[in-house]
Amino acid sequence: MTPTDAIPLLQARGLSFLRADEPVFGPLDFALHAGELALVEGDNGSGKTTLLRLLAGLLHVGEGELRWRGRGWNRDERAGDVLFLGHQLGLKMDMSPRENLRIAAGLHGTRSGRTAASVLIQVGLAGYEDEPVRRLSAGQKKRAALARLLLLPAVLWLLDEPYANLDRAGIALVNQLLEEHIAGGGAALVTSHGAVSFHGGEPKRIRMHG
Amino acid sequence: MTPTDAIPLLQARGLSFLRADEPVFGPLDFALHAGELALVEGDNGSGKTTLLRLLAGLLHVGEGELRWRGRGWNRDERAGDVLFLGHQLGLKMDMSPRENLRIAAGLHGTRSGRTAASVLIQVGLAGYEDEPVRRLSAGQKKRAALARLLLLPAVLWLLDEPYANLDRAGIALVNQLLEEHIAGGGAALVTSHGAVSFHGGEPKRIRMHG
Amino acid sequence: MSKWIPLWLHKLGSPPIFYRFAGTLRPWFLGLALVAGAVALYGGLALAPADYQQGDAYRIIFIHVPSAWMGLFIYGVMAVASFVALVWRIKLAEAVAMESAPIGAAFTFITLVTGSLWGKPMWGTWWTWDARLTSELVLLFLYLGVIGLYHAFEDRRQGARAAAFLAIIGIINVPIVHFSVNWWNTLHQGSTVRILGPSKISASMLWPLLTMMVATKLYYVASLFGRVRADLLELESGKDWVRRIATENSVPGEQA
Amino acid sequence: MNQASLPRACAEVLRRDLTLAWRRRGDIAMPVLYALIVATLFPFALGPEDALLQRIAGGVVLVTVLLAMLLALDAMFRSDIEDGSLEQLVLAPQPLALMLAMKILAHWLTTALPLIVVAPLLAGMLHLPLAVMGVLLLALLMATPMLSLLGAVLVALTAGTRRSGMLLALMLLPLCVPVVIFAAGAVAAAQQGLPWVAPIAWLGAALALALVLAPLACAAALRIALDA
Amino acid sequence: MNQASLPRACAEVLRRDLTLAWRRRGDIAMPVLYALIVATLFPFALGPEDALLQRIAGGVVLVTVLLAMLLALDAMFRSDIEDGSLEQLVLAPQPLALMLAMKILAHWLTTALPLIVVAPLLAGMLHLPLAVMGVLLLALLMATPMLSLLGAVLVALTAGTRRSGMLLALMLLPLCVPVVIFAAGAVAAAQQGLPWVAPIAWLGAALALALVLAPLACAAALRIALDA
Amino acid sequence: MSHFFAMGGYAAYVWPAYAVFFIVLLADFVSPLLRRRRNLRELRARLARQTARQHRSATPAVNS
Ligand code: HEM
Ligand SMILES: Nc1ncnc2c1ncn2[C@@H]1O[C@H](COP(=O)(O)OP(=O)(O)OP(=O)(O)O)[C@@H](O)[C@H]1O
Ligand SMILES: Nc1ncnc2c1ncn2[C@@H]1O[C@H](COP(=O)(O)OP(=O)(O)OP(=O)(O)O)[C@@H](O)[C@H]1O
Ligand SMILES: [Mg+2]
Ligand SMILES: [Mg+2]
Repeated sequence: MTPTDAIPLLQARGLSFLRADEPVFGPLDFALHAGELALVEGDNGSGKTTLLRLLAGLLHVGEGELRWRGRGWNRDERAGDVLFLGHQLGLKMDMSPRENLRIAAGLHGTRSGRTAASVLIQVGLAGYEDEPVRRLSAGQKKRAALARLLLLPAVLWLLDEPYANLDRAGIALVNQLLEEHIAGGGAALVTSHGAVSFHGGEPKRIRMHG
Repeated sequence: MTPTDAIPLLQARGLSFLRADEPVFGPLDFALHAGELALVEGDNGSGKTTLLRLLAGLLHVGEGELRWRGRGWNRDERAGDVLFLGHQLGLKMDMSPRENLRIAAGLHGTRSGRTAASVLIQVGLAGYEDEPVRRLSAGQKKRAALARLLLLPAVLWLLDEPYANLDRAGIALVNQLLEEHIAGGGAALVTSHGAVSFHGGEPKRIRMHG
Repeated sequence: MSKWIPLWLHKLGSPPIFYRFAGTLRPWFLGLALVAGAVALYGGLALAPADYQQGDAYRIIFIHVPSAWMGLFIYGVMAVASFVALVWRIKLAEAVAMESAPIGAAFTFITLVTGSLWGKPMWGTWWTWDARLTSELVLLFLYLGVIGLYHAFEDRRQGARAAAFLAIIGIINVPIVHFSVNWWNTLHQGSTVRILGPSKISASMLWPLLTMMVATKLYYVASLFGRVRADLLELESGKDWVRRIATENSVPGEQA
Repeated sequence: MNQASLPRACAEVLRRDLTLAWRRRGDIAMPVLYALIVATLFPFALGPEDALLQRIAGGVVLVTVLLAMLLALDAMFRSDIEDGSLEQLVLAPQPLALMLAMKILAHWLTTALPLIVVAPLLAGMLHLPLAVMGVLLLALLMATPMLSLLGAVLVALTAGTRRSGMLLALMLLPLCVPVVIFAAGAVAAAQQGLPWVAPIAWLGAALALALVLAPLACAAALRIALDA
Repeated sequence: MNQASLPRACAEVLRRDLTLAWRRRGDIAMPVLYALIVATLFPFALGPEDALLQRIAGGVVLVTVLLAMLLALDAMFRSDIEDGSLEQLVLAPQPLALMLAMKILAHWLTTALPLIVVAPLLAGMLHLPLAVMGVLLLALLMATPMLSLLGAVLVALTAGTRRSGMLLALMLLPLCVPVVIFAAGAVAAAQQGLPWVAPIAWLGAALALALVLAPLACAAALRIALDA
Repeated sequence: MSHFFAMGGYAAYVWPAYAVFFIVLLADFVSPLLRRRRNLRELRARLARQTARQHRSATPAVNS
């Protein structure tokens, strides 16, 4: 089903990140095609967060090579194609979820047919659209951040523990978002400790240890 | 098995917390005895964190009544009996796990037969004892905070999403800690979204909605 | 807990009752304040003769001095209400304390501005670092600190309690500032030009002054009532009586 | 799919920062109050002698405004770093330097402008002659954007560290010594009735340069600081 | 089970704050450098006239030290609030006022003491007569603990807010006016050859009072500020 | 009358003083009225939002 013959969206060869000249994670080799989901697995401290920040472009490649759509790894090539959701959600606490989405849309553009209002209803924040994010609970904040995934156009999602702090409905929501994204030809790298019950086929796995 | 005839450690009657005069969670009635574990369940934003902060003594009771060992709800009665672990872990980023434990021990005392070193090994931070907490990964930080539970003497544990950010081994660790604590006559209130597989009997459940 | 508080006071402490009580009394206080103010102004600006030394400039006194008194008086009220709020956690006391602060700051500001407008023709300068002037400025800062702290909190009641705490610390500070500033100024020989001693003032100047003083007091009560009413609506927004007011006042066309 | 346009992105960033400042309008007032307070402390510490105060008025107002801006600078990116929205800005498909220029503009509008508005009041309280006031304002209008721009570069450099604003003060003050010298020079010259255009012109030239270079430097510094 | 003893808890808190300060020893140097640089800016802003500088030296040193302390005050509890360790301290079974007194002591040792050490240097740069130096140091030794104590109460009050240090400055000013007046009064009196013991004695009395009351007030303020 | 308004040559000080007095107090008096209106409006909006939330929780809960 996955088009392995096509040029992969993202390809890593012998990738590692060095901190004080020691590799944080061993050399990794993987390729991610459009329409594929990869789970990044590993124990606490195995380097999952580090890998995602590297792929987002926040950290620089230590050793090895990264290619984006078969070409080099530079910012302009990927511009607008990657969305990163880390431990810090990137929400302004003094603004409402709606306003936060509006800013993100101003910077990234929006998917056609999506609006901030519709997307917030979809993530279950109906009634909280105009509440300052500061007043939301941990899980509601997470949902506000997930709304960004729905609204903004991007091919590759990098999600660091998207399930943390969410209740069961929230976890189901993330799975549904991922399935739709993959089905629509997107790709995603997800770190998580919980079991991901993914309907659209078995996800690829990237093991951080060994 | 639970000694329901004895005076409960913690008893709530019609308890609620008011924010801008609106109850955050409905009136709650529950009792917790020594040797009992209670799971606080509810969707995102149902008030679990608020409840735990209230029980820890950080927020004041809005309406209803709380009793501690059958007596009034004041700080001196509970002194040293309650440990709270919230979203913020209370670790100094510039100090090592060992030093952080040392401070906590200075403030609370220690359980007999436990030392910082032994406790850190037990939570799986062997080799990271003297690393500044800043350099630990999300899950390792959580483990450093959990070590406090092992080292300090306390009867009631209040744990807000202790499983978040932990890998499977970490989750098993938390369960083991809870079982030992309960078996030793302690009590615990735990909020969590994940399924808690608890061996020593079915835990009590406190539902936040309805 | 507070059995010794008379029953009627206890009842008044209940927000919906006070809301109605203040609502009916406020127009009366405002009306009286306006009447007294108008009389005082007529007496001060038209009837009273010009001062033999200061000419007509002295007429600023009719607003300057009552404002100065109000600035200090309101601080006292605020501190007392703060104390009550902290000790007994009475919501109404919190509202009174926190809503007094902007009024007190307004009067203090007026004192400063009218004082400097008076100082320019009399002393030849808008501002000097005289003891009384400086302590008035510090008083304004105290007020602003209380207001700032109140608004710095997300939760209004928590902000009110924190700011009430500050107001109480501040009142210890008021006499200290007063005396230390006196002490400060006598070290250097900065002398103040105070031409009008209270004893020298003639009856035709005194009665408008006193009438204006009464007018400002009445105005304070009226303004405070209006502010506390607005505050109670906010603080009690979860309660039924507020919701009833909200839905009663709903404008057609707005979603109610 | 609606492509994001550059003008819209700029407007959105500017609007965001102004909205946030407005939501915390208490904080906008703070530098002003701080300057007022520092200006008040000087007579207390030096004694209320009018001639002495007049002599030092221009310098004290300049230093005071500078210190107030310095304090506010520290917060320029802090909250954005803490909540991760700076990362999001860096990763957005827009020219980072331009986005940062918008942030700097918003910062200047919300901290320096109010200070410039009250500067005459401060100067008046310290008895600065009215004739010099215009020059003081002109000097501030040149000097404060310089400080915002230079400050932004330094704040960006320290973004990755957890240092307090002190480090910033330390790094910025050597840079603003020339600014202070020129600005104070202009005011002093005006106070003595000498020509004061030359120092202001120098300041203007430096400002033009900073306007072009500082956002680029700021963007580069930020990328380095986040990469850890 | 080893019960925690009060002396051990005090020692542990003090030790913790001193260790943290040492780990960031760069930050200890910051107030000092800040004061140095502000003191350096004055000659630039006012012109290098010795008599004028000498006249204002005492006051400028006092104000500078005060501002530097103000900057550092803001950080007294900030990191503890952010990482949740203040909550843990509040919940610990120890008298909170005493624990806070230890934190205040640590803060004074790490910020005020270095400032007092360099004060003679600053004063020397501004040509303060050597004879007055002793009085200046004595005044600082009385005034800085007052500021630490009063500041701690106010910082505790703002603990629940997200405001910058500016609000703190606003709140602190009325409280430190008397302190500045007395301290500056002593220095000025000494400079004019007048007796200077009385203001110092007043400061000492106030300090003794603050030593007892401020930690208690600080604990009460903190409990109010955290309850949200 | 113009004699009255001239205030013995001190008009430039006396009238601004009175103007400040009245403007500041007027602002002080009007601001709570505006605040009250705004609060009631916000409260109505909040009530509307709350009914929206209740709708949401009325739809089948996912949790057991
Ligand atoms: C910015 C300038 C000024 C400020 C801040 C100021 C402040 C005050 C204050 C706080 C009081 C009340 C004192 C008390 O009741 O204990 C007061 C009273 C008074 N002020 Fe001013 N003042 C200023 C300028 C002036 C000027 C220029 C004059 C007249 C030349 C003046 C004349 C008076 C008089 C006559 C009283 C009443 C004195 C009394 O109660 O014994 N003030 N002022
Ligand atoms: N500081 C605050 N101010 C106002 N409202 C708040 C604040 N914190 C939380 N709330 C609101 O109170 C409710 C309960 O929040 P709380 O954090 O207790 O939920 P929770 O059960 O812990 O949720 P989660 O599972 O998402 O962590 C939420 O609806 C939230 O919007
Ligand atoms: N800022 C840092 N400086 C130095 N070392 C760090 C830093 N951040 C993380 N590390 C170390 O790098 C390793 C990988 O950390 P990382 O955060 O990527 O782990 P992770 O797989 O995301 O773990 P978790 O599941 O706990 O979130 C860990 O051993 C950690 O101790
Ligand atoms: Mg991680
Ligand atoms: Mg929670």
